[in-house]
Amino acid sequence: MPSLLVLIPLFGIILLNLPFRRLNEKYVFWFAVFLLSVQILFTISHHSLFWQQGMGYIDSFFKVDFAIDSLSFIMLLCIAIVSMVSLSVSRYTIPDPRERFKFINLLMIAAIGMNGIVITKDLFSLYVFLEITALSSVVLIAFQKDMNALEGAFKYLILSSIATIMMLFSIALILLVSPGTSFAVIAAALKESPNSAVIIFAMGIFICGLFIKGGLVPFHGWLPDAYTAAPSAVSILLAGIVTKVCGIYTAIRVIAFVFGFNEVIKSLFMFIGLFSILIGALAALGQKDLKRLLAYSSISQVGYIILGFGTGTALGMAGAVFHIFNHAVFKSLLFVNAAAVEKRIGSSDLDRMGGLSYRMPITGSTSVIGVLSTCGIPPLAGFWSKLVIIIALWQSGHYMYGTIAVLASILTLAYLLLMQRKAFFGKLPKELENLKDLKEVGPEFTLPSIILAMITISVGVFFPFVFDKFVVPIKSIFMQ
Amino acid sequence: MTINIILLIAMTIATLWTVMGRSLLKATLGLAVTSVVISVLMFRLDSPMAAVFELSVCAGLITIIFVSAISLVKPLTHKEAIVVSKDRMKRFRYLPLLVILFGVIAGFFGIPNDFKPIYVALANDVRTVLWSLRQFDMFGQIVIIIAGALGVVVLFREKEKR
Amino acid sequence: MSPDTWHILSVFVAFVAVLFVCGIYSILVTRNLLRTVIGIEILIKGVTLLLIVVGYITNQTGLTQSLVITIIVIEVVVMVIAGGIALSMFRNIDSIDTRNLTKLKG
Amino acid sequence: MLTNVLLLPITVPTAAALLILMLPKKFRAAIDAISLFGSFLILLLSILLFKRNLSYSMPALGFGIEFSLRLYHFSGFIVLAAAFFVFLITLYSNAFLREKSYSKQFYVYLLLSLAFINGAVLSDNLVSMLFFWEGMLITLFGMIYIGGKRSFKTATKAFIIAGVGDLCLMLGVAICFYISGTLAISKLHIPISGIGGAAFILLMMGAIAKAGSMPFHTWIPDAAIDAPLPFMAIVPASFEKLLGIYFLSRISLDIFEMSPDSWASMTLMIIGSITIVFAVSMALIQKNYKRLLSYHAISQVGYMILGIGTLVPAGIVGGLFHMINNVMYKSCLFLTGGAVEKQAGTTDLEKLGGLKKYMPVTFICYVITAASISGVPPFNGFFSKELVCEGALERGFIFYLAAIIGAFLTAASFLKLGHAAFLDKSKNGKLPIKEAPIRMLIPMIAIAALCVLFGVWNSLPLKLFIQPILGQERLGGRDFSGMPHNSLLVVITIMVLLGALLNHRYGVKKHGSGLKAAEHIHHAPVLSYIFNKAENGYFDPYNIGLNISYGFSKVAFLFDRAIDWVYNVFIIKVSKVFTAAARSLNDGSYKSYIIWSLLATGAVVIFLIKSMIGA
Repeated sequence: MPSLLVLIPLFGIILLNLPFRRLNEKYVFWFAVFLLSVQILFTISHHSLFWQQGMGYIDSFFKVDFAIDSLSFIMLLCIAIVSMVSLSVSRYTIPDPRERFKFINLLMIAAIGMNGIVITKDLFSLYVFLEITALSSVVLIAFQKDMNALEGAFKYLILSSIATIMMLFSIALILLVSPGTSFAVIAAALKESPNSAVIIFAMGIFICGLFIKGGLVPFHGWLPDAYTAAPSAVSILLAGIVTKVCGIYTAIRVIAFVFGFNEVIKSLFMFIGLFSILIGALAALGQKDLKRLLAYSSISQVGYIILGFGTGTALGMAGAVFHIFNHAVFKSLLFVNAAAVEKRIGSSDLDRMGGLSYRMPITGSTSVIGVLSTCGIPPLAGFWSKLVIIIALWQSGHYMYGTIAVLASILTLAYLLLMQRKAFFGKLPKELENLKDLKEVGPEFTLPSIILAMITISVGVFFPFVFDKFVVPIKSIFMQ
Repeated sequence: MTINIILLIAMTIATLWTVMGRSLLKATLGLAVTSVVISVLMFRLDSPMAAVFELSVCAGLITIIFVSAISLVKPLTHKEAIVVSKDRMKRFRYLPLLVILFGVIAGFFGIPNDFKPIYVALANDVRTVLWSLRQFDMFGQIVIIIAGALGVVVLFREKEKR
Repeated sequence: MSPDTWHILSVFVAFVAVLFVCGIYSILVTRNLLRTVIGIEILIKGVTLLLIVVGYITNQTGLTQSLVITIIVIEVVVMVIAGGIALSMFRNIDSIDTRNLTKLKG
Repeated sequence: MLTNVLLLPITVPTAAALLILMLPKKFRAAIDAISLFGSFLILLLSILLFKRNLSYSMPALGFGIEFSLRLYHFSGFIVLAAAFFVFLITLYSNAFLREKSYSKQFYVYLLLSLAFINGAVLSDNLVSMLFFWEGMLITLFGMIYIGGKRSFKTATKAFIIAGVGDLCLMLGVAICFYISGTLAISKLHIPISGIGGAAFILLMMGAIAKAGSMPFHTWIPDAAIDAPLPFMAIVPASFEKLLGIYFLSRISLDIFEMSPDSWASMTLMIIGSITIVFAVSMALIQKNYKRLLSYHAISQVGYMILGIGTLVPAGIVGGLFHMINNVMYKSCLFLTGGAVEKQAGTTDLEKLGGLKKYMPVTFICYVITAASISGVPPFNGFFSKELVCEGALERGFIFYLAAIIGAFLTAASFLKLGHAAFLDKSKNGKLPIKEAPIRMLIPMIAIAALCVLFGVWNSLPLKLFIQPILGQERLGGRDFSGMPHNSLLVVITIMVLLGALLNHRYGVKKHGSGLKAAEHIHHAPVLSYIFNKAENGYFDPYNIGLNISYGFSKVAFLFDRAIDWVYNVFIIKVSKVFTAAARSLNDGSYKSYIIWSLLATGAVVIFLIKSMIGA
């Protein structure tokens, strides 16, 4: 069945691109929406029989078996949701239908790439799909071809090439020891082989490659530039899911199942996580640009995920994965609002904004929900995942990390409330008053932001249900 | 084994020339030469398919792409070229020293042989591996080629309006 | 590990390391965008060479060759895109000097 | 069903109060009627409940705190007395508060404080008693506050002083709980050594603060002027005395095992005698009818504390008997004051005079109650004072001397008051003063008659109310009713009274008018200095407290400014520095990003190799 996620979209795109252009341009949007909603449906109801038999025979076409466990299902769900949001936002920000046609194709390719990463069980095909996602995101960033976009795209390209080279380097060294490149084979090989310097070097290089992709602090240079440079629809995709799937999910999958956990890697992850929380939050505090602030904020939130993952306990990892889902939701919510603001005002400079929620009530209120969920205010989803992470930290004895993580959420509160006040509350500056079209944005923006806000609230409120259905199965994976 | 070392040294020289070459065209040519030397090395390390691929794609295709890119880019006027090259030499004069130093260190230390690389008894042929075992990668390649095509369309097409 | 395989491996790794140093140095030092792309190309050549050597030593030439082929295909596409970016940058500001790439900061 | 009858004394007044609260202000007649009927109902109820022993308990907060009530002879007597006086005062204030705007609020507070006093007296658990005790605090503040525009200052003063007293009470209760582990008053038996002593001191301070004795008395004279008069007649005069002395006697008799010659009774007696002497001397020099009476209220408390403090049967019976007597004549004197204020328009003695002709009934009531407070033989005050003196003599001559001086000065001041207000030539022009309305006269006449009754036939109150409180073994088999046994004391008392009369005649002759009868004492060399100082509140602990707190608040203000600086200036500057540092990593050029990444990779790899190989 998993091949459906990757195969069908590809054939769809091939079909779309070949014959009569005019017809396709109209239907490409709805085709993409159909594909993503099928993916959402699949991930939610993957136990039901329909999926098992119906699509079983397609899998036989591929001799490779896929690693579909609840961890991948959550990621697939996030990918589908965020791509859907980005799709609907792009419909409004890119007016020209031909441009939008190309945009949607690239978006679908990025989605294929991410789906591939999530379901692959082979280290090298992981590299291949990472490269696909990276490449399509580079092109998406450079979509508008203005100077900023090109600069952001180029930086992303260079850094991600460095990362892939590191990964290839480590795969080559690992092949010295392991006969094949699939996770199980490598894991077995690494278990018997003694802790030799070369293997550890390979592991180190691979992990750093993933850190660059994930945008954690010492390696995060490209992230703010790429997010601000990208067109708003793409920055939703990037912030919401791309860095998390390429960087964080791969780290979890590789460390937990291939390289195996030991105290040293745990403390490394904990340190990097904490470091990125602090630096991300501090840097976000002084930002003048809305998207750049949100970029740093996502670095800080990713730091929480890595911190949670670094505890090594099943609860910590489950909390980390749950935070990935939550972060995908409320970060893309914030970026949707940023896109709406940018669409209406033309710039995302915080100093020129103010009192927007009077003219754009829905955007204002949903961004409040997003802000509160990011800071981890009780009723909303963000609180629960952060709580799980901090409990895991506490149980595993890392009291110092736990306390600093809690204190850092004060910093988060500071810069996000600052942003909220500068952008949405306060009074409307003069030059914005007479701006004729400063009114609420169309349904392409409000619909996704409302849906995302609803998701955040419902996950937060029905947390016990969500905890059993999603988080507990994840814990079981990491249990062994 | 000595022939390998000679080839490796040739490769290093070609790389140095690519990196330090004054004009961009010379750099691309240097790149082609290194790629040729590498494919020869590959032949010697009995992986012919990879060598052929390397030769045809890297030496051929990428060089063509670079040459076309360079031609699209406005060449520097002669005067500017001299200024740039002089400045380049200043910056690049450390490279050879660095390379030699690094070669000595790498040679001296080498890899700690505290592990035993495995020796797979029956290694299957490239074709079987590529087509039967690595199908998912092939699929990946198809997707990336399409992505590349779209990227080219997006990046190279002039904006009509402007 | 038999002495001669270790010898081969260490020689090749040394030269790959040299390639690696050249590539990184050229990316960091050059001011021309295309030379940066060439630098990345050099790095990739180094990695492919290493893969082939590892395949040769562990008698997995079939596997390593297919990996190398996939890598080459992917890297071609990446180079094309990088070239494309450089080109559109040139169209915008008539120069591909990397010093113009520092506006997004802070 | 029977047990929750015990709740009625608390619930009925509260219900009446809430009912009145709901009625709009203009239904004045209805309000008066409800309050009168309500208090009458409670009076009947308390008469009914008087002779019964009931108990009721309902677990409330755990930790040994439950809402338990216990009716036995002593609390029944207090509830009856309270109900009786509330009924009379309500009747009186129906007339007195006729044109006043705050009458509705006054009735609500009155009934609520009745409920609270019943609750406090009946409750058998220290914490539930504390709950009702605090309730009294609120109604105290409320009743003073509605008195007028200037009365807010006095209200806060009263609130703070009473609050301090209650605080000591709370601490005492906490220590009792710590020592004995239980809060039920009937089960508490604490030795007064060590912490028990501290507990006693705290509880005793709480009790005398409520009763309004020396250190906590300064709000009463101010309230006399600012608060509405019925308030003075009911709260400082009766409720406070009833509740305070009830609790003081419970402490000294039941809760703490105190022997007569222990240090605790010595402190009580000292406080009592000091209060007697100082308060009455202050009263002597007052120029205002109501302020004079309020000082007397304070000094009479001294007698009660002295009486109970002696821990001798005679003294205790005398103290308790004096309590009920004082409640009677003190409230009646205030009522006469109210009548004078209502009819003559002022209570300032300089403007009053010659009211005898116009207000004969008020004058007669004044004479009876003044005589009984001064301890003139046939009236009730004489008998209780004699018992107190007998007890004091037993314990030490100095205390007896204080009692006698107190009696002398009380007599002198009341002669002065009577002469100035009623007998002198009327000084203000407003001649045609009518007698007070009938509804104000009835309570006065009733109480005056009671004073005579309790005096002449004193075995009735002693046998019926006071002596059963102590029970036979504490009385030592003696029956204190009838004429005082120690005739020598009687002779001395009469001598003292005559002396006061002579002193008054001498003062009148010397200074002309009755008002200045005490001038010669006022301007005696040493005394005058102390009097002037005391008059302008120099010794008032409240003012001293204010000055200290004022200094303290200045220091706190500086400290607060420092904290503001830290938050507004320092933290922002520090975070700016950190933010700049955090952002310096992104200087725009991808080359520095690559350098940072490679360096970090090197660091990670070295860290991994070192720690893994090492491990």
